[in-house]
Amino acid sequence: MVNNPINNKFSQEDEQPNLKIVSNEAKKTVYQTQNLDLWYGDTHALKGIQLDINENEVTAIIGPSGCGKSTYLKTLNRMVELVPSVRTTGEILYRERNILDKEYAVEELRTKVGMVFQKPNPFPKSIYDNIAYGPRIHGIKNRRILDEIVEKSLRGAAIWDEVKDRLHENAYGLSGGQQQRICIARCLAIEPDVILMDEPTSALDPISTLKVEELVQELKKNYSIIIVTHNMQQAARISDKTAFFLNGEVIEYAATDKIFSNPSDKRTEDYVSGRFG
Amino acid sequence: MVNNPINNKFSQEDEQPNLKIVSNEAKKTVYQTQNLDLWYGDTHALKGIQLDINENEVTAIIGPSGCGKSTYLKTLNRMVELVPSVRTTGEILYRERNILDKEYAVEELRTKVGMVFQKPNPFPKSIYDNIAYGPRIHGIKNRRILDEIVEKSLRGAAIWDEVKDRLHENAYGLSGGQQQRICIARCLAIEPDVILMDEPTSALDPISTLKVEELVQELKKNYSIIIVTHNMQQAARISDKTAFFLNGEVIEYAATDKIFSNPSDKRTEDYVSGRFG
Amino acid sequence: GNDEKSNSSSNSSSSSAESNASASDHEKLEGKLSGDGSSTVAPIMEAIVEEYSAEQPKVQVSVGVSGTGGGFEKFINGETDFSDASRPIKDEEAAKLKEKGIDYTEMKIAYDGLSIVVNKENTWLKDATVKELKEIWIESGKDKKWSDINSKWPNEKIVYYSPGTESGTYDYFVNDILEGKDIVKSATLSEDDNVLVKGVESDKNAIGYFGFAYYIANKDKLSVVKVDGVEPTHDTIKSGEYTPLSRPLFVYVKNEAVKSNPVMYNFMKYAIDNAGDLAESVGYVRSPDEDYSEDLTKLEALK
Amino acid sequence: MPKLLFITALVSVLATVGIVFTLIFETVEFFRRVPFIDYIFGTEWMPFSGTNPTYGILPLIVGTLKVTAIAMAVAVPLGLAAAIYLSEYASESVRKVIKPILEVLAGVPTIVYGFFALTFVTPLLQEIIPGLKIFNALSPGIVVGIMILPTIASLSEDAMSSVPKSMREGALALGSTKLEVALKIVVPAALSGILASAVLGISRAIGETMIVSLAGGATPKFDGQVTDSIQTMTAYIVQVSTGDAGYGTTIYYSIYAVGFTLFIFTLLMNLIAGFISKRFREEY
Amino acid sequence: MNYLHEDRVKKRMASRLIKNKLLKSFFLGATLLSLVVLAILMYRMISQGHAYLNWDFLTNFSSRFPQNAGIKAALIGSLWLLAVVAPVSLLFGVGAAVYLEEYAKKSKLTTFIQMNISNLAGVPSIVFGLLGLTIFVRMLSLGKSVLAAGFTMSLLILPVIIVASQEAIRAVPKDLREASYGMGATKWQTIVKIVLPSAIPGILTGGILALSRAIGETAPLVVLGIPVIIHFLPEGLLSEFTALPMQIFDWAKRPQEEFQYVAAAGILVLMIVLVIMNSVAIIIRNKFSKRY
Ligand SMILES: Nc1ncnc2c1ncn2[C@@H]1O[C@H](COP(=O)(O)OP(=O)(O)OP(=O)(O)O)[C@@H](O)[C@H]1O
Ligand SMILES: Nc1ncnc2c1ncn2[C@@H]1O[C@H](COP(=O)(O)OP(=O)(O)OP(=O)(O)O)[C@@H](O)[C@H]1O
Ligand SMILES: [Mg+2]
Ligand SMILES: [Mg+2]
Ligand SMILES: O=P([O-])([O-])[O-]
Repeated sequence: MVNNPINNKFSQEDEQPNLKIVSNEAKKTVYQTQNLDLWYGDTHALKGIQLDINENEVTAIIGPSGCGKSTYLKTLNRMVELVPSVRTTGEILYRERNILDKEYAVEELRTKVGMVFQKPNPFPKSIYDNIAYGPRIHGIKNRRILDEIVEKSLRGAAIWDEVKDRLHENAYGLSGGQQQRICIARCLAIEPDVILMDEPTSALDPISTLKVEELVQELKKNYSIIIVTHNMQQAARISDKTAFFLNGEVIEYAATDKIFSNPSDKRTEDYVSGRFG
Repeated sequence: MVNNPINNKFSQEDEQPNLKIVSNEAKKTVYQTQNLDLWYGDTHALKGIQLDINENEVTAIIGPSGCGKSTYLKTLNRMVELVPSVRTTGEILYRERNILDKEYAVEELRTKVGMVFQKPNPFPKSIYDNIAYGPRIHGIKNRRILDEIVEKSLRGAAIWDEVKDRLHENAYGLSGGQQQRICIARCLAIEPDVILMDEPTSALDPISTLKVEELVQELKKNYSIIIVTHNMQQAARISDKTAFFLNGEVIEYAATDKIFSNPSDKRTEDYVSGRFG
Repeated sequence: GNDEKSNSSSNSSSSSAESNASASDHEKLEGKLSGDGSSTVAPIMEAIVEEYSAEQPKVQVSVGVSGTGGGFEKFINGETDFSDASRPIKDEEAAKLKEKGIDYTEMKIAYDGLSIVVNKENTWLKDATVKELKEIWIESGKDKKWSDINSKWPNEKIVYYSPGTESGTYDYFVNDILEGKDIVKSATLSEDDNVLVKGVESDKNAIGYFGFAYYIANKDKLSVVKVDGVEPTHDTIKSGEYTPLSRPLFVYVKNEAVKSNPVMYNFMKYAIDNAGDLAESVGYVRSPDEDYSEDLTKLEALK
Repeated sequence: MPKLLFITALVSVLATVGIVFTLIFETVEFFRRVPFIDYIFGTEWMPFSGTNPTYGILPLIVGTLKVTAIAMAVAVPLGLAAAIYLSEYASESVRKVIKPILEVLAGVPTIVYGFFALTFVTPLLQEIIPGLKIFNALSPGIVVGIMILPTIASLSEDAMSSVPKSMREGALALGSTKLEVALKIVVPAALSGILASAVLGISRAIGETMIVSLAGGATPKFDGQVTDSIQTMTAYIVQVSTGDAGYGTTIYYSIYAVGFTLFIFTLLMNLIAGFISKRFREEY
Repeated sequence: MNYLHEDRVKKRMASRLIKNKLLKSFFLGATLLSLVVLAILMYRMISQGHAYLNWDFLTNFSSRFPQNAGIKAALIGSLWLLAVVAPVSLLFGVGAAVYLEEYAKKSKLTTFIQMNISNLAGVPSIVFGLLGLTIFVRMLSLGKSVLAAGFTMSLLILPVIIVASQEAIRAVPKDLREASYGMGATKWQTIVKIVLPSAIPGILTGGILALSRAIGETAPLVVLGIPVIIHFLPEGLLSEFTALPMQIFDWAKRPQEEFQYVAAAGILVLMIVLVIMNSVAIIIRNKFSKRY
C-alpha cells in the first residue's frame, strides 16, 4: 500500500538540500515504525505505516485534514491511548524498544519524548510553575536546581529575555506566540530526546511563526524533531525530510527538497502544488 | 492607509485572465465600501477599507490568519453585529443604499445577501426542512411551491441527485461536503442576490472541495460571490478578482491573475509565494 | 398559692431575675436530658426549660415536639427521659413500655380547657350542648349544613378544623364528645394549631376546637362557644365546672432516669414546683395543689 | 487510589440501597395489614378513623398531581420564556445580573415559600376567587411553580446556550428575526434539554413538602377541585411525623408505604427523563 | 421562477419585526417576574420581621415570650450542621466525581452508578428523612445529633455535588491534561496538580449552592424529630441541636400572632445566611472564571 517509503539512509543523504549543513556520517534513527495500523473504533485511521525517523533532524509530516497526521504523531508518545476506543497493531521501535508493548511505561516514554500542541496550552499557573511542572513531577524539589532548569529551558526556547522579569505572573497574560514558546520551554525542561510538534504555529501570527521556526532550527542540534504542519511552505523551509500522508497512508517519504521539487507520486505533486486541501 | 486599492473597472478588465469568459460590457458594482473602520472593543480589526465588488463575479479575499477577512465578510451582511462590542464607521453601499444605516432592517439585507460558513452548519432537521426554512419564514406555506423551491435549490447546489431519495432524513446523516452543499442550497432557496462564503471548503476533503469549486463557478452566472479563502491556489483557480488583506488593511486589490503573477506590493508577493502565513 | 411545698429555689415567681438570684444558692449541676411529646404541653415545657436553664445553665435539656404519640414512640424506644402528653398513656403504649422494661411514672402538671371556636361573624352558635356538638362533628355519611343541626341556622355547609387525628387533643375530643365515633371526613386535620386558627378565622361557616391556650392567644380573632352554658375560663376549668372539656396534662418520667441521673431529679423537681405558675403564664390553668404535692411525693420516692 | 475513589462513588449506590432497605421492610409490614389492592385502587384515605380506617392512596396521589399540574402550568411557560430571553435576547451583562438572582430564587428554602404561600399568596387569591378556602391546591401549586421556575429556566437556558452558535448564524444569515431563530431553530434543537428540565420540575413538584404542608391543608380528597383543602403524599408524611403515629400502628407503617410510593414516582420520572433525552436528542 | 417577490418579503417584514418585538417583551416580562416575586417575598419578610431582628434576637435562645425569643441555638446549630455536611459531602462528592470522570471505564456498573446518582437527585427530601431516621438515628444510635442530621443532609445533597463536580472536571480543557500527560505525568499527578486546581471554582460554586440547600431543608429534620425547645449550644458532633428551618417552623406554629413576626425575623436570618453563601459562590466563580 505504501507508495514510496524511502527509508534508506544513504539514498536520502544524496538528496539532502545543498543549502543545509549536512553531517557526513550516517544519521542514526530514533524511531522505526513497522506495519503500524490504528483504528478509532471502526475508523481505520492509520494503514500500514512504515517510517524511520532520524536523530537530530526535523521531520515534517504533511497532508490534508483528517489524513492521520496528528494520530501518527500522538502514537509516537502513546498519547493516542487517551481515546478509549483506540486499537493498534504493528510496532514502533523507539531507540530499539517497542513502545507499543504494554510493558513500556508511558510515563517513562513521555519523559523522553516531549510534545508541543497546536494550540498553546500553558497551565493556568505562573510561568515559573509551568516550566517547573515537569521537573517537579519527577521529584525535583530543590529550589535552586529548579531555578536553574527554568532559566535554561526558557533560554532554550528563546523567550528568557521576554519573561525573565515576570516569571511569577500567570502564563495566560502572554501573547499566543509567547505562550507557545513557553510550552516549548516546558517541554525542554524535562530534557527530552525527541520533540513532537502538532501544527505548533497554526494559531500564531507571522512574526511569532517566524520565531518558532527559527527556534526549531536551533533545537534540532540537540533534539530530534517531528513536526506536523498544514503549511507546505513551512515544511519546505524548516524540515530535512517530509512525509506526505493521505487517508491514513504514507504516500511518499523523502528528503524535503525532493518532495517539493520532484515528488515521485502524482498525488504528492497534486497536493504540494495546492490542487487540493 | 490603504496601499493600492485598484478599483478601476476598466484597468481591471484589461487584466482579466484570458481563459475566462469575460463579458465586454463594464460590470456593475453590488457593493461599494467606503472608509470602513471596525473595532472589536479596542481591537482595530478593519482599517479604512475601500473596496468595490462587481456583480456576477467571484471576488476572493485572501490574507493570513487574523487579518480581518472574516470580519469584512461578516460586515457585508451585518452578521458582525452579533459581537456586542463591535463599532463601525464609514459606509458600505449595497445597491446604492448604506447598509450600516440602522434604518436598514438586517433581516431584509440578509434575505438578499446569503452566507455560507466555514464549517457546514445545517439545522438539525430534515434536508427538506433545511431548505424550506428560508421560504417558510417568509410566509410560504403552500406545500407544492415549497417542493418546487426545494428541488430547484438542491439542483442549483448540485446535490439533488444525491439526496432526492432521502429528503426527509436528518441533514446530519450527510458527509461534510454534502452538508456544505446543503447549506449552499439553503442559501439559494431565499433567492439571494449576493452569496458570501467564508472558507467554505476548508473543512472538506479534496473531492468535495472540487465539487464546491465547480459549483461556485456555476453560480456566478446568477449571483455575485465573495469568497474568503486561506488556500491561495483556490483563489487563483476560481476567482475573478482578489483582495489581499493584512492586519485589517487592504494591501492590494486587483484581477486575480495580476495578484498571483505580478503583484504590485512586496507583501502581497511574500504572501502568495508562501513566505508567511 | 402552692407555696407550702416551695423551698428556696422554687418560689412562685416565673421572672428570670429572681430565678437567677436564687441560682447562686445552688450547686451548679451538669448533665443532659431529653424529652419529646405533646404540642399542647410544649408551651409549658418551653417555659420550664427557659427558666430552668437560667438557673442551671450547664444542664442541657432538649425537648422535641412530635405530639403525644410521637413522644411515646421515642419514649418506648428509649430515646427520651420524659414524655409530654395531653392524654393519659394508652394501654398499648404501656404494654410496649413494659415489654422493653421501661418503668415510668405519670405526673400531672396542669389543666387545659379544650375550646370550641367559631368565626367572629358566626351569630348563631354561641352556646352548644354536648349533644349538639356531637351531632355537628360526627361522620354521618353525607355533607352537613348548619341547618341540618338546627333549622334556624344558615343553610350552608359546615367547614371543620380539627387538630391532627393522632394528637392528644383529638383523642380527647373524640373520646369525650363523639364517644369514640368517627369525626367528619371533610375536616381539615392539622398538627399546626395555628393553621386551625387561620382556618376558622377566615371562614364564616367554620368551626374548630383546640387547646385553651391557643384560644386565649387569639381571643380577638375568634368567638368561643359555651358548652352547656359554661364558657372556658381559668376559673371554670380549674374548678371543674367546664365539663367535659377540661383535661389534665401530663409528663411521663422514666424512673431509671430519676434514679441514675441527679440532673433529672433536679429538673423534675423544678418543673413540679413551678408548673402551676408557668402554665398560667402561657395560657393554661394550674392544677389543684394536691396534684403537685402528690407528684412531688412520687418523685421523691423514685430518687 | 482508584479503589478508594470507587468507594466514594459507591456511597450514592449505598444511599439508594439504604432508602429501599428502609422503606421496604415497613412497607411489607404495612401490606400485611392493608391489602395491596385496597391501597393502590382505594379512593378513600382515612387512616385516623377510629372505627373503620381506610388506606386508599388515590386521594393523596390526586392531591399531589393537582399541585404538580398547577405548578407546571406556571413554571413551564414562564420558565421557557425566561430561558429564551436569557439565551437569545439578553446581553451578557443582563445575564450576569439575572442568573444569580434566579439562583437565589431557586435557593430560597421551601419553608419560606410555604410561609409566603400561606400568608401572602392565599389571601391575595382569596380577593380574586371568592370561594377559595384558606387551604387549597391553587396557592401551593402556584408557589411550587414559582419555586421550580428558576430551575426550569436555568436548565432550559443551558440547553439552549449549548446549541452551537453556528446554527443561529446560519438562521440569521437567511434573514430570520431573533424570534424565528429562537422558536424554529434553538428551541427544537434544545428540546431534549427543555423536556428534561420539565421532567425534573415535575419530580421536584411531586416531592415538594413544606409548601404543601403549610398551605395545602390536610384533607385527602378524590376529586378535581383546586379551591378546597387537599393533602399530598409528602404532606401526609409530615402530618404523621409531627403528630403521633404510635409506634407500631398501621399509621406508622403507612408513612413508609407512602414514602415508597413517592420513591417509585421519582424513579418513574427519571426513566422518562432518560427516555426523553435519548428519544429527542438532536445531533449537531 | 421567482417565489419571494420583493414586495411580499417587504410586506411581511414589518409584521415579523413587530412579532419579534412583542414576544421579546413577553420573554422579558417572564424573566422579570421572578425578580418581582423575589422582591415581594423579601419585602414581606422584612416588613414583618424587621422589628424583631436585632442583636438580642441573634444572641438569645428561644423563649415563650415573643419579644425575648432569639435564634442563637438554631443559628449555631445550623453552622454545626454545615460543619458536618460540607466536608462529608464534598469529600464523597468530589471523590465520586473524580472516579467517574477520570477512572471509570465505560461499563454497565459505571452506567448504573451514573443513573443511580441522577435518580437519587430526584428523590424527595422527606424520603431522605425516613432514611436518616432509620439508619443514622436508630440503627447507628447516633440519636438526634448533629452527626445524624449531618449525614442525612450529606446524602441528600451528594448527587448535586457529584454532578456539579463532574461538570467542573469535564470542563477542564483537554489541552491541559494532554500537556501534563505529554510530560510524563501519571494520571494521579495530572488529577491533583492540573485537573482539580482548574476545576475547583466549579466544584466550589456547585458545592456552595448545594450546601445552601442543606441549610434550608426542613422536611428531613422534621422526620428526624430534631428538638426545638433547646437552651444550649451543641458541644460536639453527638450533641443534640436545632436548626434554623426547624426553629422557624416551630415559631410559625405558635398560637400568638407575634410569633409569626418572630418567624419572619428567623426567615430573614436564614435568607441572610443564604445570600452570604451565594455571594461567596458568585465571587469564587467570577474570580476564577476567566482562567482559560
Ligand atoms: N478521537 C477520535 N475518535 C474517532 N475518530 C478520530 C478521533 N480522532 C481522529 N479521528 C479520525 O481519524 C482520522 C485522522 O485524524 P487526525 O486528527 O489524525 O487527522 P489530521 O491529519 O491530524 O487532520 P487535521 O489536519 O485536521 O488535524 C480522521 O478521519 C478523524 O476523523
Ligand atoms: N468576536 C471578536 N472579538 C474580539 N476580537 C475579534 C473577534 N473576532 C475577531 N476578532 C479579532 O479581529 C481580527 C480579525 O479577525 P478575523 O476573524 O476577521 O480574521 P480572519 O482573517 O478571518 O482570520 P482566520 O483566517 O483565522 O479566520 C483578529 O485580530 C481577531 O483577533
Ligand atoms: Mg491534526
Ligand atoms: Mg476567518
Ligand atoms: O400534640 P398533642 O398535645 O395534641 O398531642
